[in-house]
Amino acid sequence: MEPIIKFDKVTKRYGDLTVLDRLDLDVAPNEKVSIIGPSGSGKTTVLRLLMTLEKIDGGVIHVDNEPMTHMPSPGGTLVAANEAYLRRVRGKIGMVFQHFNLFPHMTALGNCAEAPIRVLGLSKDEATGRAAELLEMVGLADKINHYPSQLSGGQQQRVAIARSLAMRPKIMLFDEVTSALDPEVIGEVLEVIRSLATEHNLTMLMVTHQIGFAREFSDRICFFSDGRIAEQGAPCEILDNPRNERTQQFLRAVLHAT
Amino acid sequence: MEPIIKFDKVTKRYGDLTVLDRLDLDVAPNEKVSIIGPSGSGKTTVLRLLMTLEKIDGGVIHVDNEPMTHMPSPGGTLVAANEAYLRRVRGKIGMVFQHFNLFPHMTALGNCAEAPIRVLGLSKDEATGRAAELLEMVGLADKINHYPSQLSGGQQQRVAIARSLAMRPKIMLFDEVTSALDPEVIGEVLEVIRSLATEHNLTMLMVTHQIGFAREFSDRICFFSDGRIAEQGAPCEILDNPRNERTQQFLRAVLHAT
Amino acid sequence: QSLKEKYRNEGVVVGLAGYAPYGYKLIDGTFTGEQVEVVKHVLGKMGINKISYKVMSFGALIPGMVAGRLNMAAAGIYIRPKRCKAVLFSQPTFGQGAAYVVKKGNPKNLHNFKDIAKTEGAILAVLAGGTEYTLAKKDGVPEEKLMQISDKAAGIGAVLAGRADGFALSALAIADIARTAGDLIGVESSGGITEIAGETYQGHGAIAFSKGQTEADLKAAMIFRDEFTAILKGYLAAGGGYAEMAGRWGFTSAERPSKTMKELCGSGL
Amino acid sequence: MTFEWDYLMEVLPLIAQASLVTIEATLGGFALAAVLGLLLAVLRSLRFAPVRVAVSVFIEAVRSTPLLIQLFALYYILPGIGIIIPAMACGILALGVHYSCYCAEVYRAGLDNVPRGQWEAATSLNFTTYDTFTRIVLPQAVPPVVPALGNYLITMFKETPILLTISIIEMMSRALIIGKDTFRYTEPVTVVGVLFLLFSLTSAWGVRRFGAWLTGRWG
Amino acid sequence: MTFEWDYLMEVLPLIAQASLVTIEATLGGFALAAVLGLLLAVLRSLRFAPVRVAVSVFIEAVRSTPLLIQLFALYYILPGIGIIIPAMACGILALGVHYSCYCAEVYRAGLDNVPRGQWEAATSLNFTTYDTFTRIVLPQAVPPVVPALGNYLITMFKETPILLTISIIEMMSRALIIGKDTFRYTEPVTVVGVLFLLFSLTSAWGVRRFGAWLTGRWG
Ligand SMILES: Nc1ncnc2c1ncn2[C@@H]1O[C@H](COP(=O)(O)OP(=O)(O)OP(=O)(O)O)[C@@H](O)[C@H]1O
Ligand SMILES: Nc1ncnc2c1ncn2[C@@H]1O[C@H](COP(=O)(O)OP(=O)(O)OP(=O)(O)O)[C@@H](O)[C@H]1O
Ligand SMILES: [Mg+2]
Ligand SMILES: [Mg+2]
Repeated sequence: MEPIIKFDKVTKRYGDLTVLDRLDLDVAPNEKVSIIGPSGSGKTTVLRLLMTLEKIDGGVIHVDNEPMTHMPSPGGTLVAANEAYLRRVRGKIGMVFQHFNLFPHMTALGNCAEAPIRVLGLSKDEATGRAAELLEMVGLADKINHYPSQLSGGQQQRVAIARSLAMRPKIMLFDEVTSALDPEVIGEVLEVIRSLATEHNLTMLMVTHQIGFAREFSDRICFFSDGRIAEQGAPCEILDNPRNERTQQFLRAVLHAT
Repeated sequence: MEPIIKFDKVTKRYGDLTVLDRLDLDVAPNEKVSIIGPSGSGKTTVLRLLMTLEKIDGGVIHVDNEPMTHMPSPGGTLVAANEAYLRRVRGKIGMVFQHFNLFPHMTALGNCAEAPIRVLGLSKDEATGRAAELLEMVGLADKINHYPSQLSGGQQQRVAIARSLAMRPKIMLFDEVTSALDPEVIGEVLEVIRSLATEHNLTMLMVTHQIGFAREFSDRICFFSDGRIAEQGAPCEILDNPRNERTQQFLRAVLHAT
Repeated sequence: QSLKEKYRNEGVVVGLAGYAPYGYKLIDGTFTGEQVEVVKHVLGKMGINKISYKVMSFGALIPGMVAGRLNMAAAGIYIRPKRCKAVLFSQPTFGQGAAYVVKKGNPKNLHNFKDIAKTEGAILAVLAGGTEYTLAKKDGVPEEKLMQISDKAAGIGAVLAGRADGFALSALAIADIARTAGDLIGVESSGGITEIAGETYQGHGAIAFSKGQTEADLKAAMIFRDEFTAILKGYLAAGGGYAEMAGRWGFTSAERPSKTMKELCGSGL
Repeated sequence: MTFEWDYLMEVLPLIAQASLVTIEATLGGFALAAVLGLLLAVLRSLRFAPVRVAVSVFIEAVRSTPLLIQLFALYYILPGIGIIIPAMACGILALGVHYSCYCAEVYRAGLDNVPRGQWEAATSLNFTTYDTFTRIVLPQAVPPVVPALGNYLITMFKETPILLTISIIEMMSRALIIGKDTFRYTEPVTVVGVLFLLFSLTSAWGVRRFGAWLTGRWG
Repeated sequence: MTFEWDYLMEVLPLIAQASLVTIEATLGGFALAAVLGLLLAVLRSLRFAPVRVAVSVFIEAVRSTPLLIQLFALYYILPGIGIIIPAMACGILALGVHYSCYCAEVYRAGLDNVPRGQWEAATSLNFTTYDTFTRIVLPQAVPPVVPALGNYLITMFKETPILLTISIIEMMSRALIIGKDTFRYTEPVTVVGVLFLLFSLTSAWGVRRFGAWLTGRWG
């Protein structure tokens, strides 16, 4: 099957610092991929490039067989993408952030209905109805009129997930979505992601430090180190028999710390 | 042996919210106590009261057999403590914060030498010498001239520990000192605390969610719930055979999430 | 259409500086003053009755006429060659010397600019860039004895506070202060000064007119001004009514103009 | 010199009337400054470099020149090239444009304080730039800076006497003119001082209420 | 009306000389405002209620009264009770005190932006209140607000013409005096406008450099 995400020799630099170094990465439709690795290895950057929050410095990213950040010109060659093209490609992707980034001036329902109304052009009634359904799905039926400041961290993160889903993306990106949460509420967020993974046809890309969850959730784990994939494979392969030395060292440090 | 810390029916309120409810807690000299419990149960508040960052609303806290926040008047009764008295009691206690709270405008060395110079009245040379020793002890001999912004989270937290130790406290308080850290560097901070616990005569009080570390490190674990100690005892007792229902539920959620 | 007809139809805008005795607003909201009464009288004779007054800072009057914001100014502007290049003037309605207020009883016995120059430590307040500044210097008052300030309030404040020994303005303005408020605030006039550096000095005040923007405007303005002046001459003549009117503000025969507009303007219009 | 209440009662209606001019000029100027300032701040925050530079230069130039000079130019120099604007309009325009540059700085601080994450969330939900500003960013950027804008409202109140330059007589000028007529400044200036205090306190209160109302709904 | 370069060259030296007065008054006033403002802000941030209230009332009162009235009182009313201060000292004092209240607000924002954790760390290390301020809090609170203080420096530049009330002739008054004399305002006012621009840009640049220098060492 054609990959739905395809990184082709993608390079990303910040000034002198090369954060991604000719990265190749394919993700198949409906595949669940976890990205693990030390701090600064470029994990977040991969997600941010897909979400077009950053520009790439080299290579091409294809999403759903369309190049993003470059678009085909009438002559067939690739030219830099304009805003309209970017917005079309971007519509296929949803992202959940480490710090939720909910809109503090809107209720949970407002957070989930605003983009469908403004961007997808849904009627207010339809958007609100769907938003309420999604909030129920993430277990927040009784909190739809609460503002983010009135919700716990776990609840906020679940609203953020519902908000992304309301845009009906094909691909969902999760960036350390539990690392800003109290330990006791981490479980409720992972539960929602777990049920998403089994019940929907979504391609999922997840940066995480929850090794246990990554093992259970993913079809594949990629270990990042210095802007490249140092090692990848099925969870049991990577976690139980890492061949790469850096992977071994990382897993030792992380598992030791609990 | 006389307890070095003694909470006697201590009550703390924020407005209508009673955060600590007639709390009793004794800590013996040189004892290592871990405090665990759900968010909002008052764990941080216990440490903040000891550090005199908050005022208490009822009860007495004794530290080293001296009442704090109240001082004995010439007539023998207790009156509200003045600043000079508080500063003397406070000198026995050091605290390490979740977000390090290093002084961003001073180097690692400056962070560790400033208080000894200003507060203990040490000469600049002596303070710097001791600060360098302590930084070496926490494994940062090569970073003494770095500013906090040039250090990783784990390194910053180790500087914060050295900074507290430079004031030669009898009691050290740790408030979730690893929860703002990248997983890979949590280990290095715990390592420092572990060695402190074994090599120095320090009373230690630690709020943590690292259940594994709490088990290995502590003489006693207190489980907090709603501003009271719901259950306490040796680590194996509390962690392996919790009797209190709330403890069981908490441990299930936290251990499940990894 | 002549200016006269235009003003008859559309009205005329007259600028004032808000100072007694020339042109100012009364507490009941009407305008009066020697210059305002002149304008009312002459324009009335010309059949122009729609007069609106605009009070602004003195320094803004000539720019206001140059910019076409004002048609005329009735503020006792002295005729000087440089000003004649910017605006047109009627015949002067008065010619006056200078004076200054001093504290009641005139403790330092000061009466003219030369006294200021002579007396040890005497300080004279003048309006910044005002005529009196120039006159005082001409009459030998050194720069360091002159205190330039922004407005009348500051000038009187300076005298009352002892920051200055005198505050100079035109003779008529000083007479007005002494007459209306002298006892109340404790000041009196130094007496008129009409001799500066050995020459007789009189400041000749007149109604000023905007020249407009174009040559055609200028011609129309000159025709209007000349007609205005013709009527004004009758008013100023003995028995014409001016003397009685101006007397209300303390104008006397001593303030009768001694020169004509042409003499004062030099090469101007 | 004693304080005469009769005299005060006599001048009070005149000054009260002139205070309407003060209020008109201030509120008019402030409304313009608040709107134009927001526009400038938003334009400057865009990525399009020519606009950003042009706006910065404009702000810098306006802020660096005294209001007096700007008023003078608007009222006395513009007619020279055939543009004649009535005095009050000139006053409101000059005050408004001048202070819009200060307001733009205030709004900028507000915009800077909206966390980057909010922009990124908006992008990830595919909002247009316009929607991102109107629905997400401005509702968060503006309420916190309302008090700072209020400070400029008060500053503008106190700046209005300068309008005498262009023949607008507001309450302070009125008081000084009355004082000039009678050489009794104490009473009229006291009245004006009290009115200034009253206005300032009222608007400070109003601004606080408005700010609280704006944020109160989601604090 | 054309622009005459000869005339401009004639007035330039006069105005340049007066600009020294502008600079003296502004820099003197600003130095006072910066220091006194810091003091006010620190006093107001203390827990001791009477001081806090007294400072707040003082700030409110000074900010609500026009500078003109304050200048007038200092220069013309104080001698009535035997206090005679030279004009320039009055000017610097009035400007300094007036703007110190604005600067206090700016410093307050700076103080508010120092995270609570910094205060708590200082307390936990047993610093005295004095050391906490001088060693920990102010070094973090002041550098970020230097640009905002710089804005007041520029505002003060533009405010100096008001000093004519107390017989101080700075460049703007000088230009208007020249204009009154000759009825050609365009050239002198243009010169002053350009000088204002120059000063403002120079001080904005200086302030930015200073701010960068203050923070640069530990960014
Ligand atoms: N806007 C930026 N400007 C400069 N450098 C940046 C920027 N964003 C990221 N970096 C740098 O790029 C590198 C990779 O960043 P990235 O956020 O992808 O790491 P990460 O693997 O997600 O790490 P973490 O586990 O800490 O989140 C880091 O060294 C980071 O400091
Ligand atoms: N300054 C304050 N004002 C009002 N309420 C406060 C304040 N500080 C803490 N609280 C409340 O007191 C309760 C106990 O707070 P505390 O920080 O001790 O909890 P905790 O057990 O440390 O929780 P966590 O695990 O989230 O850190 C919480 O409900 C908190 O919201
Ligand atoms: Mg990351
Ligand atoms: Mg806590």
